[in-house]
Amino acid sequence: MNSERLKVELAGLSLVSPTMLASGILGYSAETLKNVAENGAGAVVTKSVGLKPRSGYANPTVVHVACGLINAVGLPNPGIDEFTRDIKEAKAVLKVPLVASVYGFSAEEYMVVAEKAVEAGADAIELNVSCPHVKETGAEIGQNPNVLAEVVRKVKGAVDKPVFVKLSPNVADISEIAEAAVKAGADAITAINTVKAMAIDIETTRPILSNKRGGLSGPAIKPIAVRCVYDIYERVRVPIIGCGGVTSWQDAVEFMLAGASAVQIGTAVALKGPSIFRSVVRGIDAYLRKKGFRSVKEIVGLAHRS
Amino acid sequence: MNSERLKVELAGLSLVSPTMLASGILGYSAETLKNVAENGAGAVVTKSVGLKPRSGYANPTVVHVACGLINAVGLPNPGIDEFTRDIKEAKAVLKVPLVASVYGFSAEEYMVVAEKAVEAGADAIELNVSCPHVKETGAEIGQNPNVLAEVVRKVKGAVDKPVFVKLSPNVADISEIAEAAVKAGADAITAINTVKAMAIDIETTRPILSNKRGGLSGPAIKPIAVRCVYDIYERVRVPIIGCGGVTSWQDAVEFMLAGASAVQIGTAVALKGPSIFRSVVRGIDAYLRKKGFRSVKEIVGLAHRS
Amino acid sequence: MSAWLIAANKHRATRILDAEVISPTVKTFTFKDKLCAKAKPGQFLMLWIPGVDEIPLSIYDVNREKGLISVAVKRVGEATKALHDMKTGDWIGVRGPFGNGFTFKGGKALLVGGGVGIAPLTFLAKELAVQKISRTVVVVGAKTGKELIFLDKLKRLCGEKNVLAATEDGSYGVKGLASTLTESVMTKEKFDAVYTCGPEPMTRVVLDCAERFGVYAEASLERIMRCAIGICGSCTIGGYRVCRDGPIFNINQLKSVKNEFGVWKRDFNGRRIPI
Amino acid sequence: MSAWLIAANKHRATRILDAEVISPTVKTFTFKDKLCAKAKPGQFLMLWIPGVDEIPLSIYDVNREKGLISVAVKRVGEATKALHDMKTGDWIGVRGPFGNGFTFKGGKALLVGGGVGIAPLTFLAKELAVQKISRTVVVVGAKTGKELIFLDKLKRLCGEKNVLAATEDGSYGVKGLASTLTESVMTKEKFDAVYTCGPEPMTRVVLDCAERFGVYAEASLERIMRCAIGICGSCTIGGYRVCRDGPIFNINQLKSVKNEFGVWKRDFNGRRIPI
Ligand SMILES: Cc1cc2nc3c(=O)[nH]c(=O)nc-3n(C[C@H](O)[C@H](O)[C@H](O)COP(=O)(O)OP(=O)(O)OC[C@H]3O[C@@H](n4cnc5c(N)ncnc54)[C@H](O)[C@@H]3O)c2cc1C
Ligand SMILES: Cc1cc2nc3c(=O)[nH]c(=O)nc-3n(C[C@H](O)[C@H](O)[C@H](O)COP(=O)(O)OP(=O)(O)OC[C@H]3O[C@@H](n4cnc5c(N)ncnc54)[C@H](O)[C@@H]3O)c2cc1C
Ligand SMILES: Cc1cc2nc3c(=O)[nH]c(=O)nc-3n(C[C@H](O)[C@H](O)[C@H](O)COP(=O)(O)O)c2cc1C
Ligand SMILES: Cc1cc2nc3c(=O)[nH]c(=O)nc-3n(C[C@H](O)[C@H](O)[C@H](O)COP(=O)(O)O)c2cc1C
Ligand code: FES
Ligand code: FES
Repeated sequence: MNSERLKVELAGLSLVSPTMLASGILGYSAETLKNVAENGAGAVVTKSVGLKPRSGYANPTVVHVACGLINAVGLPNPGIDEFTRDIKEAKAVLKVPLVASVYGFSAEEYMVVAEKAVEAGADAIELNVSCPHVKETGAEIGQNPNVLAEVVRKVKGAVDKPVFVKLSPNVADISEIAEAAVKAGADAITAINTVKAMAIDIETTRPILSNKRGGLSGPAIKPIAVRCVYDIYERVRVPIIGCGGVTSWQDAVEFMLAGASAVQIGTAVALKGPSIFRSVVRGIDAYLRKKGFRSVKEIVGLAHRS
Repeated sequence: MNSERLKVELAGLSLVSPTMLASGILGYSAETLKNVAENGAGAVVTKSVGLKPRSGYANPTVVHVACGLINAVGLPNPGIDEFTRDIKEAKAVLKVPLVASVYGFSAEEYMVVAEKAVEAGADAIELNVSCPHVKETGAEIGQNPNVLAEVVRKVKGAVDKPVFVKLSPNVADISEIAEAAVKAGADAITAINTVKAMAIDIETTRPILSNKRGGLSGPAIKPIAVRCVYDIYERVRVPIIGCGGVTSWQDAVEFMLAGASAVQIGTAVALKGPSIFRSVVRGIDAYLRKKGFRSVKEIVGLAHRS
Repeated sequence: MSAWLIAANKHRATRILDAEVISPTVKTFTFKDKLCAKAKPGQFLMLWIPGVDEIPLSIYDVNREKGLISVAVKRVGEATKALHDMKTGDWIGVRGPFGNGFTFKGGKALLVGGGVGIAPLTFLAKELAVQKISRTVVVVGAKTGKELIFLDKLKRLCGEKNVLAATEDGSYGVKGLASTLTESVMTKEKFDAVYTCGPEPMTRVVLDCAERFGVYAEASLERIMRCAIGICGSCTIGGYRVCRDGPIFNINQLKSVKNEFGVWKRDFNGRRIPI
Repeated sequence: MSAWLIAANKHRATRILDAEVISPTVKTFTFKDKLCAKAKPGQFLMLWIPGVDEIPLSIYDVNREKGLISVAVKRVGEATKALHDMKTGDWIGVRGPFGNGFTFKGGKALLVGGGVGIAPLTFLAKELAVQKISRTVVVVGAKTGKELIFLDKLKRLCGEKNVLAATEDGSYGVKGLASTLTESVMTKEKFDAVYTCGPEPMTRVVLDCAERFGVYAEASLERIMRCAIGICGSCTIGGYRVCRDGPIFNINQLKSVKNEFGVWKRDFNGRRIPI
């Protein structure tokens, strides 16, 4: 699949297709990232990495529910100093842009980690300000426009690569937060991270996740994510990367019509393996051809025009 | 099904079972409410009613998605003056408490409608401060603790029946809102209303709902709703009524373990008809018996103790 | 979770394959939809006219092999006008089939249709013809001859002389109401079942008549449809949901709601309005 | 949406029906689980010890008719200790089976198990016995005789003389490593397939050995498991996900990751640690 129609420019990155691997999905090692890219992903995002190593939470960290997964993995990562090795290895084998997902417990930390990631070769930074299950990073930052703006400004001041800001749906008005991020310099918005959720086992009467609460992903959240993208598109002028429940090419097209310039795929990789990218990319291409669009860019935001 | 184990006292109401019909589901006419009650519901909630008649939105008002429905019905209702007739007729045939769901465009309106509903015979009031698709009522009120407190205080001052406050999940911290409602006098919290969402048709590239955005209900939102109940239970001491995606007795038990004293059922009525109440009530009863609980009250909030 | 599936309720986009003018106010539209093509006579679908409305329409004909389905639509307001203006190739949305459909009884059947209400009965007549029922008589009514539809098709299906028409202006068939004609037909001959669809005052008279003659009868009702899957409550009559428990109701069910049937219904805002 | 279903991944609560002490450090636990009872040898499950942890365990035995399943668990840390302390009647959670399982080849099979790694091989031996494979030889290794497990069962399944043991202290069988014993077995006899599970240094030696003898071989690997469904990435080796593409890998796959296999793996935080 190497069609002109599918190419997109995303905040300065050139993507062969409007699909990306979502953060936290297989995102540690060069080989798995390469595997995903070879299946057609236009870019890959690493697991979120912080300043220091973190082991994450005890298992269970993932629980299966009606139409998705709830996870509270707890941001396990080797810390940026160790992770630069993985970034370098990945860069050596990848033919598509590598986006490093970064989290921190302060604006300063976000900045340092982002700097090191870019030094190691990351083509862009995605700020995870939306992890619903780790205190004092993620959502705590992504729910507060002022704190968020400070983080974005610091990172933008330190790196010369595009900075994406990944937002949480666990807010009253996501477009307000998106606007704050863009005003502070964000080059693109990724929407959405998981939705705060939990599952309780009725036999043992216990929450199943060791962290009790986690984040819901998968088909269950797709209609929420599409709405978030649609809302954000009305408010900001930077590209939006849709994420949440993409499981088919139809889902990807729906996100793009809502205003996404590209989509990220996470949970669906569990279902279909990395080849999900191949089928989504092919499906989008066939759709464009059938509908007579010359470029995937033409369908971005089309649902707003009707 | 008339088991001692299943009885609950809910903010002064006596329920034969910890199940209720959710607002907006079949909630216009006496006969359908009666039908639901005869299937085992411990109480029924009417369609939300306001001061003046409203026709709601044009169709499509309901769209089916992966694990649920998105609706933007737009609060059609005949207005409280006409609706008192339906309340009276329902009271005449119902053997279970009748809860009138009330919305308004100001604290004053909420108060007037609640007063009239109670005069007509409603046993309790549920304040819909969480409708995600009608501007200036619903969520706009439920997302702001100060505005909400004012509404609750006004209504509490005017009626001598229990007042439930039905909250929206479309906020950063639902337990904060719940606390504001309780401080203002709420006798119980209903959680949750639908989650803001949308669906776009890829052939016509249009949002399907005439209102574009709507509220997601059904199994998709259950893990979100359970988490909301769990969060609220940690914060307030009034009973919580769980709502969102209850489709089986297992779901009902899960909500109760999270802290709900009762559950409301909405979307699942589409699947199984009013007899869903029978199967849920039976299932809860069998669970209690098997586990050796003498009363359903014993399982409320049990997940917090483990 | 797999329990969560009303497959028929999923929205499907499809294109109009054929649009035909049937009368000055009625057009038929044909399109592909596998699920609806499995429908029984009396069931309905929700048809989305993008950007305009979504309306309930009875299924008028199906081609089960090809997965095709047709509806007959009378222009009465904004949505039906917009639909009438649509052409072959235009996209519409469909969900359904919904509701219960007519019940097949053996023996002799009488079909009474008023206006575009003859549409689902035409589908019924087609199925009855296949079922080699002993005899099907059809009474059709309209204001004027031009508005009598599907006469030829009905005659083909039921035999020329078994299709009787009544027009209010007498321009075709007997002059008068379909319900009056029905009464005289029933006086002359004993039927095993009566099926009716049309304006509610008419169906009410037909049902009353069937009751007097002690004949089993079913009527198709119309109420405001939103969800079509039995939860929004806008379509109720008594304790019934027309979308789910109906739209076809039998004589006993209708007797139990006699204070509403033909008397009042709820408007878009839920207010009661006289019929 | 119906596409969204990895049925095996749904959490099921079940009760311990039987717990047996097998050795000073190993216990078996038996419980009911329909899905896991359909597992193939080499597949694993995720076992939730409520309030403690959820850990991957190979399936050691199944009773397909009764829907029962057993695991053999070595006490090594907090979770396995907590599990060892659980009794019949206690609730645990299960999801699975996960992974691919061993590939059946015809002819003669050599099974090499180190420590509790013999568990999935015992399940394999049982299935091979049913498949009437011409000959199955088992090499088991442990530090000391007391830690050799399932010997009797293996002898019943494969024949007394086909079960060979090696202990590091020489307290049972040959003194030395299972891998050394394997080498001498393979020198004497030609096998069609070698299956191994145990400490990675051991399995690596066995695989190298198989390669030298030109014999098809498979090894079961262990990496940190979280999701078990192939998305979290904690279990990768090279481009493979051990939970999904493994845990059983064949000799060619392992050659392609020879810089990692037996060399390093990722810790809970994703750091590389030597094996
Ligand atoms: C089960 C059922 C089957 C039907 N089958 C047919 C059919 O085969 N052919 C046909 O021409 N008509 C049929 N109708 C009627 C058709 O739905 C209405 O004529 C159409 O909705 C009118 O829409 P409008 O915007 O053109 O008119 P409007 O001016 O909006 O409305 C005119 C009248 O149509 C009715 N109506 C409008 N919207 C709805 C709705 N969502 N649900 C129910 N009634 C509505 C109301 O009584 C309204 O007063 C059926 C109705 C029902 C309930
Ligand atoms: C596919 C597979 C099959 C296995 N089958 C068996 C079996 O049949 N019998 C048996 O006794 N053991 C088996 N294990 C190993 C078993 O999972 C660990 O012994 C157990 O998790 C240790 O947990 P702990 O808390 O007791 O020890 P800890 O002190 O927490 O850990 C000891 C070591 O166990 C391993 N471990 C801990 N948690 C995990 C995890 N979530 N995923 C992978 N490894 C982990 C790590 O290497 C760790 O260093 C298997 C492992 C895998 C990956
Ligand atoms: C197991 C798992 C781990 C995740 N880890 C991260 C992470 O480290 N950083 C991050 O920004 N998002 C993380 N996410 C969120 C996803 O990137 C994505 O936003 C979310 O899952 C919604 O997309 P999906 O429905 O396609 O999975 C994780 C999701 C899952 C399921
Ligand atoms: C068609 C429909 C109409 C609804 N109307 C109302 C309403 O009028 N007032 C209200 O408070 N909630 C309304 N709701 C929300 C439900 O009461 C309930 O909170 C929500 O659907 C989640 O529960 P469920 O998943 O069991 O449906 C409506 C939901 C649906 C699906
Ligand atoms: S149309 Fe909603 S209940 Fe019938
Ligand atoms: S355990 Fe998550 S990818 Fe294998």
